[in-house]
Amino acid sequence: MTEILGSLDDLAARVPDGALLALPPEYSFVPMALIRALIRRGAKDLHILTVPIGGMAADMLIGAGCVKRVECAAVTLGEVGLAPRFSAAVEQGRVEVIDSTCPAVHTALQATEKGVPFMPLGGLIGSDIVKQRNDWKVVDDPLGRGNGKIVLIPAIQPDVAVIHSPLADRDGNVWIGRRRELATIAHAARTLLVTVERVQNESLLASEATAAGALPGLYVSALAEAPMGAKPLGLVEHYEPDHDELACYGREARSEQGFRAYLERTVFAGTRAAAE
Amino acid sequence: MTEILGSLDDLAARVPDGALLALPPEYSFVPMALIRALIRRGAKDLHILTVPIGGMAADMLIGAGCVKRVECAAVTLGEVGLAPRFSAAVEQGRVEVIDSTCPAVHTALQATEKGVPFMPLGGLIGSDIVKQRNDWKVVDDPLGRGNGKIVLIPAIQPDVAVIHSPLADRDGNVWIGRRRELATIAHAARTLLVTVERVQNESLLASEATAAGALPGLYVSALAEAPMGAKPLGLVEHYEPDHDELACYGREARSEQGFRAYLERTVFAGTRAAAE
Amino acid sequence: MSGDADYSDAEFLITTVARLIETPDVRHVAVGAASPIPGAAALLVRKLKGGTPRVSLIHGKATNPFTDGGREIFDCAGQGRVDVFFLGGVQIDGEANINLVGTGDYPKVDKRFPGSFGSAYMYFVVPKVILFRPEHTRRVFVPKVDFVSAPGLSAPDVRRPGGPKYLVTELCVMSFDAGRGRFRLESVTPGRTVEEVRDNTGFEIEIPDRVAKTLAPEPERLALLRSSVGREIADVYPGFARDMLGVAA
Amino acid sequence: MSGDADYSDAEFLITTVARLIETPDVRHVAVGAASPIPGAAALLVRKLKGGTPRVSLIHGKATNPFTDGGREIFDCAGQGRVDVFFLGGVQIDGEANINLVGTGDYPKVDKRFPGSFGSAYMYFVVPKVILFRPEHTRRVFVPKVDFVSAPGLSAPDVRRPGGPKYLVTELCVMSFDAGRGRFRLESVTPGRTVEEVRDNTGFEIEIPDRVAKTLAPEPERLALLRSSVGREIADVYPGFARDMLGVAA
Repeated sequence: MTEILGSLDDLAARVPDGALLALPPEYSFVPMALIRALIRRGAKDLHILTVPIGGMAADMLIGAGCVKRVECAAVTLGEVGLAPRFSAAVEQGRVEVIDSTCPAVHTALQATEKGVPFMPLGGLIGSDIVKQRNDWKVVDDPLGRGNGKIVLIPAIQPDVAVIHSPLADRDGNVWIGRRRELATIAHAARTLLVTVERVQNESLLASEATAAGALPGLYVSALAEAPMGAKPLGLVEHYEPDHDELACYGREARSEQGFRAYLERTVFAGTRAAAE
Repeated sequence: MTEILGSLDDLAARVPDGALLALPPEYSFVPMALIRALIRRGAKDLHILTVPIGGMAADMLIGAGCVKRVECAAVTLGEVGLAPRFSAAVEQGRVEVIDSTCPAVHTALQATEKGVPFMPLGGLIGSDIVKQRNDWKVVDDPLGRGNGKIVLIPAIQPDVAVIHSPLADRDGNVWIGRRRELATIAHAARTLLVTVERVQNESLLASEATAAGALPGLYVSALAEAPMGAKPLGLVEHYEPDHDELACYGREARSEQGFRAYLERTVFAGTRAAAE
Repeated sequence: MSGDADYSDAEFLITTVARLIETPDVRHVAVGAASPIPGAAALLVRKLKGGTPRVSLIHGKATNPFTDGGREIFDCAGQGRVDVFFLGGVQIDGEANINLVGTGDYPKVDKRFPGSFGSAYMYFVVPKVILFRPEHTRRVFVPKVDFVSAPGLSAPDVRRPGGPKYLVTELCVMSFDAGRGRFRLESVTPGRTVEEVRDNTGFEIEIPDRVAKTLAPEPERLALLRSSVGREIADVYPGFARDMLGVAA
Repeated sequence: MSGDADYSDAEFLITTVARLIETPDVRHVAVGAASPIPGAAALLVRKLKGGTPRVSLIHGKATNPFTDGGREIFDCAGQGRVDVFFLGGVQIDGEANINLVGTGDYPKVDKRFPGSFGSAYMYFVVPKVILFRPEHTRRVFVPKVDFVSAPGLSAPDVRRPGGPKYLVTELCVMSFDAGRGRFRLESVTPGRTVEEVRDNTGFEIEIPDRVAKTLAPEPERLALLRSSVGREIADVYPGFARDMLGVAA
């Protein structure tokens, strides 16, 4: 059964050091408050999988020294520009990057979702990504029907995945709407931790209208309320991204010193104040 | 762009003789009125793919002589009992059966959805289904990691798929709710024909709540209104299955003669009367 | 089988199946279409245990948790998230092969049944598959099935975390030992005999020297079946609940 | 590039890209994240043609038709349902290889960029990929990219229904011929020269004897960009619409 926890810190405590942690993309229910809690708890040696693109969450975790390795199709702040802590850490060799491409990340999770050791994916061949990935395998058409070469992508099973949603119910069912990559992440991960704007009493499975956008509690290990928990990113139909704050991060995080000041203000002091 | 047609017969005319026709399972938005229109137009030599289980729709098409071959995980009338026209046609060798199993049908459509020539699936090995399928292939772990043998299921691309939904909008977006096998069918099929209880003006994509359960018009070739179009089957939250009518079908269709009388009453005369 | 007992055959089978479900490792029981007795047994266990295990009846409403379409139950099982599932068979043989397709020389069958459904997959991936087939005759329990919808045993190079664990019929409960590749008689329905089981089974089974009687339904459980659990069952199987448990939807 | 022309650089690029999109076989144009000029060009074509082709801006609201999550655009393209897509590159070479990862000796890069996104897939499956990279310098257009995010050419035993068809920069429009494996100069931006193109390109290109000037934006299209199409763009790229087209969200 899904546990409903009292605090973000309780939730953050469920992400062990060294875990393979899956993060949703910037536009999709990103649990920023939980990311800040993870940084506060001093998480270490995380292996991050961005599904498929990382943003501010990945950049902050990397900058805060929580990350050993990142597998990604890209890490970017989007309109704001490059992800500065990611770029710096890669250039200085402080984080290992495993380059991927968007559909390969989806495919690797779909393989785990389906309980198979791999799935094939078209394209890719001739990309240096394939050359660097000795876990991927290029094979001749295994059906022997003249379909040519194809890449087999091994399954990836995240130890933990984290998302922020507008709404859950007391049975642990969580609204994901049309962000169905979150369903695949949930199906594939060993543990799913969820923060939500609010928990309602009525079951999301009580009507077909809400069931259509619900992830069953079956896949939800624990959840906690975190109002405004995606800020400064947006949450569709709930709040817009705080563009000024994002630009401010993009600017300050260009230097190690600026990033430290940003963390101090928004992760440590900021949250301690908010918690009082 | 999705065409909005005036009649079921216009829609039925879009299913060519000989087509590979995908049908949704009994509990999932079955377009019974369109099936009756197909029988009225005298469709011939259809290859039916039941996704993954066929029911009254498949049984009626088979009984009416529209079907040359059926690929299925099962065909059954559920609580009512065996599918009588299916069983009779198979026993008399009048229809070719390609036996499958539920997840293999889903997998074959997912492969087409993903644009790959095959997908692997666990289990299966040792089943006589595999022995009979010379399109499926059992291979040693192609990753070479000691995962053992696995079955590769080739992609299936239906020529046409048909569904009945409660609701569409003028852009051709169609409500499928949590019946996401319909999304996979739609993504995989060359042509998707949809009947709906009603067409509304407001776009289903206008809010996240309805978008979560919507199939984009991108995949919808043509649609037509058909109120009560799933009857005598049910449509979740709209009407219950007509159990008496289903039992009546199960009884009458046990004999060729009874089935003919049932068709005459419900497909030919019945609809001619309703159209007046 | 009930004779003048104060419970019906259905109630007896439900409580028998329930006992096989309720081990501590079981977190999630899934039940396929048209399976009222296994479904009722799972709901009964959930009620007795205060909400654990989860029970998913794929054609239920309140009891159907799936929102990813028809493939979710298979994906879910493939992920190792389904601990118990039920299968039947037109024919079942001594190696626990099941046939759901038809009798005779496939593909020219004499009698065609619906088909294999998801058995060829679920039988491999669910750790505790309970075979449920009330009719205990040599027509069903044959030396060798005419068509293997799903095999009871697999070679070592085939990944198989799951498989058959029990067989429940109107006459008895058997366990299946994959290592030895055969069924073992565990208990016999009150009023029936080991000889009846042997006479009506078309394959060899292991029969211990002393065979227990299958327990009669516990009164507390009977009461639940006829009240709160019965109402949950009626949500999915109204006809069954009315006719077999005397509970209205 | 506009000088004293009555249109902006952005408007010039939008109408240039629009002309490359609008062939009769194009039913569906998809545009990735952070691509306001290609997005605007696609919306302009849709407006001009009365609703065809479909335009999917993956981060748009009204213009984002996808409901199957992040993988849908890739699945959709793999199904052959996307006819036009846009890619850029930190570096692009004469075989149309693109690099979105970084410069230097991978994995020890000197400068790290975001990553390959979906390019390693979309470049293979979308029939008309338009490379869009306004900056036309030898820093971008290099003899050989340092990292191939996605290759411009493939061996015959690799299924590749798609690939690069055009390259649009501030200086020119080039076409790419997969058979000959090289770019061909199609037209030069008004006010710029063939020599400038050659001097700023680090690889050989085919230059015909006579090279046309890229057409200036058609007045009717400019008017649409500044009104109805501009408002659609502002829905997705408010900053861009405000700064480049003078249209408020």
